[in-house]
Amino acid sequence: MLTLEMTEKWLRELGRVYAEQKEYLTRLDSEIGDADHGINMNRGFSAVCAELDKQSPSSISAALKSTAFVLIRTVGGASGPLYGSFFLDFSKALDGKDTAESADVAAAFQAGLEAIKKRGKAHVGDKTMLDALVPAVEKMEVLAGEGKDIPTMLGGAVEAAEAGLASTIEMVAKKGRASYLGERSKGHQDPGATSSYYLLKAALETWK
Amino acid sequence: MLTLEMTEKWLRELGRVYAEQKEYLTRLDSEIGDADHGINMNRGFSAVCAELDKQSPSSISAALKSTAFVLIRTVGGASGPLYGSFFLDFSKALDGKDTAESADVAAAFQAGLEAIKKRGKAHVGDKTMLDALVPAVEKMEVLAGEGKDIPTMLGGAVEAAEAGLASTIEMVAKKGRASYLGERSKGHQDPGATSSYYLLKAALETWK
Amino acid sequence: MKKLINAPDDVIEEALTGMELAHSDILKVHRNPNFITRSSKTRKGKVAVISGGGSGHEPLHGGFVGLGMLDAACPGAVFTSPTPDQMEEATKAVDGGAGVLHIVKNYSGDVMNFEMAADLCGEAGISVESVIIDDDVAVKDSLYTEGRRGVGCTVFAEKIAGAAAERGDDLKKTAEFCRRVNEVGRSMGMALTSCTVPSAGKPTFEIGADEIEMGVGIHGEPGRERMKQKTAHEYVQMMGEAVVSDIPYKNGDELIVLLNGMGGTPLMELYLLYNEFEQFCKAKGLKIVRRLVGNYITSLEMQGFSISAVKADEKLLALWDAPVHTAGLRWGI
Amino acid sequence: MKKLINAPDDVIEEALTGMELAHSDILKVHRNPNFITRSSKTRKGKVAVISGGGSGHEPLHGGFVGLGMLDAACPGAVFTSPTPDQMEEATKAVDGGAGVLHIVKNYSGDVMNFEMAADLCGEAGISVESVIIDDDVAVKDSLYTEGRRGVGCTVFAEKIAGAAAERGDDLKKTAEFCRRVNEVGRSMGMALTSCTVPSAGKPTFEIGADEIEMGVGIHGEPGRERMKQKTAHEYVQMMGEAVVSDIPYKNGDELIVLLNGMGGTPLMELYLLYNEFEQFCKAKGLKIVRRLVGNYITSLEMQGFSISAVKADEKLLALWDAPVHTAGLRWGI
Ligand SMILES: Nc1ncnc2c1ncn2[C@@H]1O[C@H](COP(=O)(O)OP(=O)(O)O)[C@@H](O)[C@H]1O
Ligand SMILES: Nc1ncnc2c1ncn2[C@@H]1O[C@H](COP(=O)(O)OP(=O)(O)O)[C@@H](O)[C@H]1O
Ligand SMILES: [Mg+2]
Ligand SMILES: [Mg+2]
Ligand SMILES: [Mg+2]
Ligand SMILES: [Mg+2]
Repeated sequence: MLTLEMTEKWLRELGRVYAEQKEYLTRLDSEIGDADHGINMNRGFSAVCAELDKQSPSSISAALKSTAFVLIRTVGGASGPLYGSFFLDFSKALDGKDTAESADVAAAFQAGLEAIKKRGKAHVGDKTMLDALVPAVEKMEVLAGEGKDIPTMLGGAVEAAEAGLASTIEMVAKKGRASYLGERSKGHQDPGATSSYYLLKAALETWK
Repeated sequence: MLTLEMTEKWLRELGRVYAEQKEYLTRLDSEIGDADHGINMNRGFSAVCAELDKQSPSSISAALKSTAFVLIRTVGGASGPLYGSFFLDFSKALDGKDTAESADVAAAFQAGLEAIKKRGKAHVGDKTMLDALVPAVEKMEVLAGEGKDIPTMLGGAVEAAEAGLASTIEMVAKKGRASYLGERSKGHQDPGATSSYYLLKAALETWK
Repeated sequence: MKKLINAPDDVIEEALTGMELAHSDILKVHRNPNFITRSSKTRKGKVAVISGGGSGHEPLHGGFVGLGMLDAACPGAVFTSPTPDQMEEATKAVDGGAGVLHIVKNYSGDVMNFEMAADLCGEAGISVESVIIDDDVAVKDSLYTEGRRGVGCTVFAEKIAGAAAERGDDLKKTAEFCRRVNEVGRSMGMALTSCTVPSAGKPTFEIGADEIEMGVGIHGEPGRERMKQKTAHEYVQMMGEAVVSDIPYKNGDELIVLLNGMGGTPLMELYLLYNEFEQFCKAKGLKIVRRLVGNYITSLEMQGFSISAVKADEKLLALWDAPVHTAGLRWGI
Repeated sequence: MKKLINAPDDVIEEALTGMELAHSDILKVHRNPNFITRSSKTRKGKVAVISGGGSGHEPLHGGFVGLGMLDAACPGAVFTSPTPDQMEEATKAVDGGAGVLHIVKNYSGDVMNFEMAADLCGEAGISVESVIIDDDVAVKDSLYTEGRRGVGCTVFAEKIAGAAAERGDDLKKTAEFCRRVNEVGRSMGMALTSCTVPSAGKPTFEIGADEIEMGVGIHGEPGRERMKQKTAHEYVQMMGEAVVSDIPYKNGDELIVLLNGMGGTPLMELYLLYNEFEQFCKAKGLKIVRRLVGNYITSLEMQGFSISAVKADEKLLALWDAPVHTAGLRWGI
């Protein structure tokens, strides 16, 4: 069951993960982008955690909405508006809810994903975060439809994200800075898909 | 005896020598100046020779005066006005003469040297061309006073210039760009003193 | 890394303070979020023109804030797009009641952040029009990619839209002039050396002692081709051809031209290159009627240059010639 | 050597052509010998102001030819003083019957070539006054050396003498203002990297990846000290101290300041450095009343900066504020 407590736990786990993976994500971005993705994500989620320290959120959706605004204000670049939009619509989907079960959580992920698609106008196969998120959220919906609980659902989603992430290596980028490289973007794992994979993995960790 | 023919021969020999020593003089200047002395001298004396090709001078002083103006117009830097002034006053000293003996030549060198001193306000020991020219011209006056012929006189002058040149190595520069180096200018032979030594050596060659 | 900075994290804040101190007669720096406005308030009823983007391209954009050009600029971190709150606050600060034009260079980050800002401003009841500049012919344009990058023609767009707004054109017309500049404007750049982002601490790309990057982007993005060094004449032939053949410009066309230094290029060389480009245009029957030669949109200390051209007509020329008083561009006043 | 040139021997000619094409509204380039004049003739009875020196310091001097500043500039080869025939012809071309001021930077070559030119002009019946600028505190001044080099204060001297001449001051007064600027003006520079003279083909000096040259000259001449790199704050403290303590400037003094880039320094860093210098001056009780931040007297692609200051008074400020319209400096017009 998703509660306010679990929401906070997830956000703090994200703060920890992106601090840990800062160098790695930046290195991935240096290969096909501008070497800042880890710095950007870390800046954003440090600020999210600082905000949680400053003031306890009153509800799940308040926590996620504040996360969205902090990301939008602090991340910049391409990933700032994308993850910002994700959390904004994710929060809206859970508006008024004190607890949420797997179907609600899957629907919230779906709403967040749609926001990223709308904002970034990218498609699966463009070598972006969508290549990790789309198969993961599809898997969530299937598992939630089967009535699985949240940890099980997230477990399946992480597996799907991992496969999607691996598939970005051989793709030619069509969105973001990596697209300027054309064919030369092949052979490198997409940094944004990697950070999306961590986003899901952190959620799974929250239930462990 | 100095004639118009010998004057022209000397000037052309200078053209040859400074072309030959272009790299060497530039290398000396790169150590304590701005790495252009050989380029400057070669540019100047190529132009002097080109001028001689274009139009035969009518007299010794005309040849030397034209040399002065060509140098002033083409050399630039510190050495342009200095050698320009040298040839200008050198030419004036021989004005109206169709031939000149050692005393006249020594006096002409003396006049040219005075022009350099007046223009550059340097003294012996400042690590400049004066350190080669001053002892050389002093020697000329002595030898001319003893009634020696021009080649003998020039032979003595070249020897004196060579010693003066060597003495610049241990000097601290007080004039020209090298003076900014202060103590660090020690241990390097002065490029202008070197080109002055060649000026005298070429004169001696003219009589060989 | 050798740089004239203190700590990499403080570069933007300190540079903004210095900029404000240097140009307090023209501009004002606002903090939290960061944006730069003119020192005087927007005239009631005047359209406001805003631009912004990563820092490190100075004088773009802050250096173009002032009478006859921008009303505000939003500086991001070095080579990183600013965030929507910057554009939102800047827009609110300079709106004169006649709407606000956002001039956006075509990078995914910039586009998305400006888009979010425009949404927020719309919610606050301010009419915002956005124009995206994508003039870099080095990038092959395609429906299936991010499209071309926004580079040198941004300077033309800011000047011309700024002049339109200044003389009282409404938001629609101001935006139209801006779009027009982008439609008839093209650019291409090259680099001899890389830039070094302070927080990265090492050069953005490696390049050999006898190599150049043809078609480089203003963040040191890869270009069309890595090649052996050539002469100024050859560079200008290649880049000139790419720029003038893309629309293409035709015999008899009149151009406004920017011969731009990337930040580390001596002005002497820019003049030499400008001569090459004049000769190139002459041979093509193109007439340069106005020009800028200098550092206008830079990439930190990168050595290299870019050529930008926009097809001039009477209307654009009148706007180009209108008085401007900014830190980076000034005439008629 | 990677440069945006064709052949090293053609750099000056081609750059001059490009400069003339870029600024034909302001200036005209004359050939054989080379000199640059305003596009319009000197007003009858106006004192003419001329400067000149080696090329590679652009915009100095040609970029300061125009209304309110220089009447002519004489460009030598790169880092090599021009020859007397250049100054002679330039002087004859711009003499308006009221005499001509020669502004000369203190280098033996420049001084001697200008001196010869002045002699020649004197013989031709033109009154010439010469003022030598020697503001570089990095060099220890002494009766027994060449003395200090002329650097950044040359920009102040050209602006202020140019304005005096423009408003109708006679030769004596114009020269007096110029001398005054030199008396109350001081400068110092530093470099992170060397410049490369095209004809030399290799860097003028070698410098380690973590070293800087403190007190460098504008031709890459050695400075006071080779040292390990430091922060912008520390550089400005050292250089600021050297500059303001030399005369010295006193608590309450008002200054006109130039925070100058050496050619390869990003503008962002110059703003950051300017902030440091403002804070430095504030702590000393010195008030910066006018300032320039940018590339005004450069050394090809050298990275580094210099600080120049001149003590302002009412008269100098009025001349500083007077309208100027040149390629490199423009206001009030
Ligand atoms: N239009 C888009 N839609 C979805 N994801 C995108 C888009 N553009 C970029 N991205 C993602 O953003 C990541 C880069 O983020 P980041 O480095 O933080 O921003 P920037 O590229 O502005 O430096 C890419 O790896 C990619 O996954
Ligand atoms: N004031 C002076 N008097 C005499 N000789 C000088 C003076 N200044 C410089 N020189 C000579 O000029 C030489 C340098 O000439 P050059 O390299 O052609 O000029 P620049 O120093 O302007 O580049 C020095 O080696 C020195 O011998
Ligand atoms: Mg990135
Ligand atoms: Mg020299
Ligand atoms: Mg980025
Ligand atoms: Mg020289």
